[in-house]
Amino acid sequence: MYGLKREAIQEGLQPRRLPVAVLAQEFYHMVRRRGRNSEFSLVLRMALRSNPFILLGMIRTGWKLFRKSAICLAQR
Amino acid sequence: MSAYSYFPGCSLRGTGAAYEESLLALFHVLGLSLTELEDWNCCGATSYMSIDEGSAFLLSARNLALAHKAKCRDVVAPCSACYLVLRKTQDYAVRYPAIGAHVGKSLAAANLPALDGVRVRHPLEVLYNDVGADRIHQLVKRPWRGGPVACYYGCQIVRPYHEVDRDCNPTRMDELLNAAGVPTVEYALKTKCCGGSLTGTMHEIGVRLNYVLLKEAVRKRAQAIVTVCPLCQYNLDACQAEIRRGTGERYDLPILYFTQALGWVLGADPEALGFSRSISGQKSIRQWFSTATEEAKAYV
Amino acid sequence: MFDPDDIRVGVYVCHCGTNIAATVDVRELAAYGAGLPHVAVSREYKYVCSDPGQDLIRQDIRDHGLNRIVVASCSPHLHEHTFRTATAMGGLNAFYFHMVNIREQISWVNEDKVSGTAKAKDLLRAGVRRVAMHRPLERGSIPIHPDVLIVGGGIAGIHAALTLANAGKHVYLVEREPSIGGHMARFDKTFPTLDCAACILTPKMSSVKNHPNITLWTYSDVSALEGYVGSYKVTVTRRPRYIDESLCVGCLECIDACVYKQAKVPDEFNYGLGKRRPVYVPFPQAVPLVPVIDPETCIQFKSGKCKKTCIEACGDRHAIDLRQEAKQEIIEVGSIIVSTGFQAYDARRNPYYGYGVYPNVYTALEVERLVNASGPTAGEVVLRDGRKPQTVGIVHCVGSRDENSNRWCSRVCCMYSLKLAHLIKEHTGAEVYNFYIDMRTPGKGFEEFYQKLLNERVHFIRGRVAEIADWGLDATEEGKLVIRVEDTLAGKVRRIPVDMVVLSTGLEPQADANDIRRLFNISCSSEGFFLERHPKLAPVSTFTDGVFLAGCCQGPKDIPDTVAQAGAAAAEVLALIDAGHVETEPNTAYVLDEFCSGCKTCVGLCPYHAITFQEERRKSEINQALCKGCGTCVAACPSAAIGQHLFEDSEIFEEVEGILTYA
Amino acid sequence: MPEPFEPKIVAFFCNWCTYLGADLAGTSRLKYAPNARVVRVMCSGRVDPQFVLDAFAKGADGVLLGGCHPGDCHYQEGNYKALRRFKLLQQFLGQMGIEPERIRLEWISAAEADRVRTVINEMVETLKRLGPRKAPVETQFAEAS
Repeated sequence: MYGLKREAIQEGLQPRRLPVAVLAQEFYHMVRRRGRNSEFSLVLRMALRSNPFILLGMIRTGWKLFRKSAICLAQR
Repeated sequence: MSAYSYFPGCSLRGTGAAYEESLLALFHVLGLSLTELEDWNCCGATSYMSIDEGSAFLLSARNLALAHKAKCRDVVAPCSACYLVLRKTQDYAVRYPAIGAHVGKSLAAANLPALDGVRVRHPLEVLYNDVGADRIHQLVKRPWRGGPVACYYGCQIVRPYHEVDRDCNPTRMDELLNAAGVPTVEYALKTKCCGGSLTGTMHEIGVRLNYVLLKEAVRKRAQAIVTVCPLCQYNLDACQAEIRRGTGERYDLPILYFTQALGWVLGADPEALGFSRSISGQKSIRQWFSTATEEAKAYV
Repeated sequence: MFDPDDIRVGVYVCHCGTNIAATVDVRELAAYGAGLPHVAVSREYKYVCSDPGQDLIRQDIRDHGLNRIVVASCSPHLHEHTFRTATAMGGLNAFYFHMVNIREQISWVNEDKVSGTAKAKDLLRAGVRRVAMHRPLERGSIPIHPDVLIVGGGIAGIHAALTLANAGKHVYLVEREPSIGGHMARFDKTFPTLDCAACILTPKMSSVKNHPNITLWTYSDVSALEGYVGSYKVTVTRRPRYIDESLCVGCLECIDACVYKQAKVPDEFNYGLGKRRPVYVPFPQAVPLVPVIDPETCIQFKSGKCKKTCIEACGDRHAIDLRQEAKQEIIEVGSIIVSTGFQAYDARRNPYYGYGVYPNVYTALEVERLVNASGPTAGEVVLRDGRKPQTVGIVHCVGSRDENSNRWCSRVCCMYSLKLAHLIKEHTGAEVYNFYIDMRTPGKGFEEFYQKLLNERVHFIRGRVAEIADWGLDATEEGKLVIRVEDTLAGKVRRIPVDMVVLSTGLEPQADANDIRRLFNISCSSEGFFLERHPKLAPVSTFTDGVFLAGCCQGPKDIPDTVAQAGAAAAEVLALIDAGHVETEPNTAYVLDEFCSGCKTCVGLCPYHAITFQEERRKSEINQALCKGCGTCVAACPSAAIGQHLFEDSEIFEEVEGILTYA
Repeated sequence: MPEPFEPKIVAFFCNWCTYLGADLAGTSRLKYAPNARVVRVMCSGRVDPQFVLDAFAKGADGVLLGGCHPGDCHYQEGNYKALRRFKLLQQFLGQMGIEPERIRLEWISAAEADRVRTVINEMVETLKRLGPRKAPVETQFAEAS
């Protein structure tokens, strides 16, 4: 299955801005750069590259999480 | 005292912070030593696998090799995704000689030992096998003051590997919680998918999956859902507000980690269990866990 | 006349069509054979086992003065007998023959012609060296006891018993349950003709009871077996039913008189759907019609404080005997038919189908009882709460064709599912859905039956059911069982809410098949069904002479096939009995007096007590009739004073030498 | 270039289980290494230790014994006798300088065609690793007996 998904992403067969593929790519780059990933910046980058408007919908949840210090802006 | 290497994974340093806190508190109460792997890295998860398979195996293999180097070969990975990815790497390295050779060569180049003898463990299975339901029962310090819970195992710890529990009808979390005096309900959806990262990428589908899970739990009269995975917990927890808005049905269930529930019953410091980090069900949480401190003392 | 020391070997290399010739260079092999010591003739031939092939051997014996024959072809288990006969027809002793297996051991398991031919040369060389050492032998002969034991009184055992009894042979029919009839007695109708199972079975059951040539022992087990083809000694344990069969007249008054006014015990015959009393007959047409008292639930057995109204009711017939004990019967028979049947797959092993969790998930056998007019609901198809189902889902292949449970196709499930679909629709008018992987209807009238069901508007959905659960997503699913399935023809996942689910469970070997197998010294195939001697040519024989198979213990099959197989097994037994005797292999062991030192090492080794020690001569002696020819004593004798015909030390040494000598 | 080492295995298979298992491997068309040469005996209990010593003396690289599973012997208990002899034999071979891996006793039933393949393939692997037998043992045996 991953083989097919990999091929689809490489060949650009998936719809443009499909978040699934964007997420995979952003995840990959983040781990390559830093070894670990941070959920906050991962989601932010994914959204910016696929459909920035969904960020609006996330504000509410994000704020709750931030208040509970379940996410933080910098990597720990 | 049994000693374990601890692989937190990225989630436990983010949305899953409560999992890490409660896990450490619970292991402390049980007298199990958990040593964090030095300089661990991301397991790669499924996303990395979708871009570059070869390096994906190396990412996890590096962590396992670190455990070997640290001479503490039982690697406890609390996040279901981390557990599965690490376990898969270990399996594939043996099953497919090409992957094994690739991994072996790269580890050797980085002056890291091979993966021999490293075991990937999930804390649920550690508690079930190394501690046991009987011992948990003996160690109960506080009564469970909450309602019955639905044990939700998710997909990754039971498939395709069966070391944590059976794939179709896992029961070990139920057994442990029952031994600790926590009532559980028969929950048919215990291994259905929570949507994983779909809540972020294909939002509607992800929320729909969580809706089904919550609806069935409520129908079976569960008053909370207990999970073993940071992503499952996050999805079920964070989706409830949106489901309320979308359907008009009232959902406000606490979504707990099994380590939180057991930690509470076994007498860990409630402050250290991260209850306050939950988004939904805070009312129940306050009722069940916060005011009980004095009563618990009386009970002991 | 030929000089007896002048050994002249004929070598025959078989092509077996292309079976051998494709991966062994038969021409080169035959040429190689011609160059081996003692070989006078070496040929290759298309099919050596054919008539012309055998003629060739006979002709060569005459023309070339051959006195040893080696055939390099298939496994000796297939054609050793054929070629020995050909050798004998040519005027030689049949045991001046040796067979070299270059098909099962080479051409079928090796792809490379060079290495295959090299291996074949080694084996041929070994065979030629071995056969030179062969000596003439005579077969022994054992008389066949004409009585027959049949184990298992389902339709297979019943049919075989009647066939044999009608031919005038005495049959002992042993059945574990209180009544004969097996699974078939539980069915309502049979596919595809829909004739009533009871109407065709019960007359046969009563014939068994009344036949002068059949001794019927129900509620009994075969507990020990000794001996060999022609003369088996069988111990049958008859469990106490606490009612004397010879005195009981089958009035069943004891059952009515039982102090339990209400039947309370789940009834095994109806899979717990009905209730019975502690004293019971499994079903009204039971044969023998003699009740059984179940000591697990009878008050008298549990507390000793019962009014014993049953004994009162029995009155001066005095058939009830609560002190009855298990009884051993020891009989002698010459041949045995094993027809121990199957067990249904335990649907609990697939937890995702919810059997045992949701009360309205049934197994097919349970539904057989529900639709049966003499069943617990008198033929009403109702759910456990008494409701009539409006929609019913039948799930095929539960415990069949599944990597996680049993991999084989159980052969009957498609057809019985269709039958149940028809019967349920007829009884309730419900919408019936069949969920299948493939429809398998290979049989006389089977496909037509399927067409008939399609016309009856039974729904067919192609796809393996993923899950059955009681959680609903909307109002149409509330209170129903939801079957989730990928409809592979429509290409989408469907959720079908139903009131009742029928799991078409597959057939698997009986739980104690392994014990039975050991008892009768037969083999199992990998899935656990008993192994026939040859899948095509000896389908009811086993590797133990005199033991035959019939029915589902050999593999899943429907009633017509079972009856046919039972008839075949009966015919094999008749052939054996009417021949009067059976020839034995001469591979027995014997003592060479001049070397025997009288150490008695061998005496204790023999599992058949064939070796006795002659005190006056201080020598061991082997009874040729008792010796089975395993050769354990031969290997153990410290003075090499024991030989074994056909497997002499010298013959095996020559064979090994032949294998390892590079030519 | 020298030819790669192809070990020769002498296999003693019992008539009722292992030989039939090998037959089934044939009818199932399982492919396995062509290094084993089967000698059929009625029972694994018939295998005289001398057969094994003789095979080694004459140049076999390995010897494989195949019998019915414990409890399944066609002759009730011949395979137990084989097991007893095997243990002693293995020890003895060790003293003769023959690696214990060169001899193997396996219970293979008539249904276990796949086991026949696995065992023979494994054994060929092992023997290839061990290489040809070190000393011509004929002399050793001569001295021993």
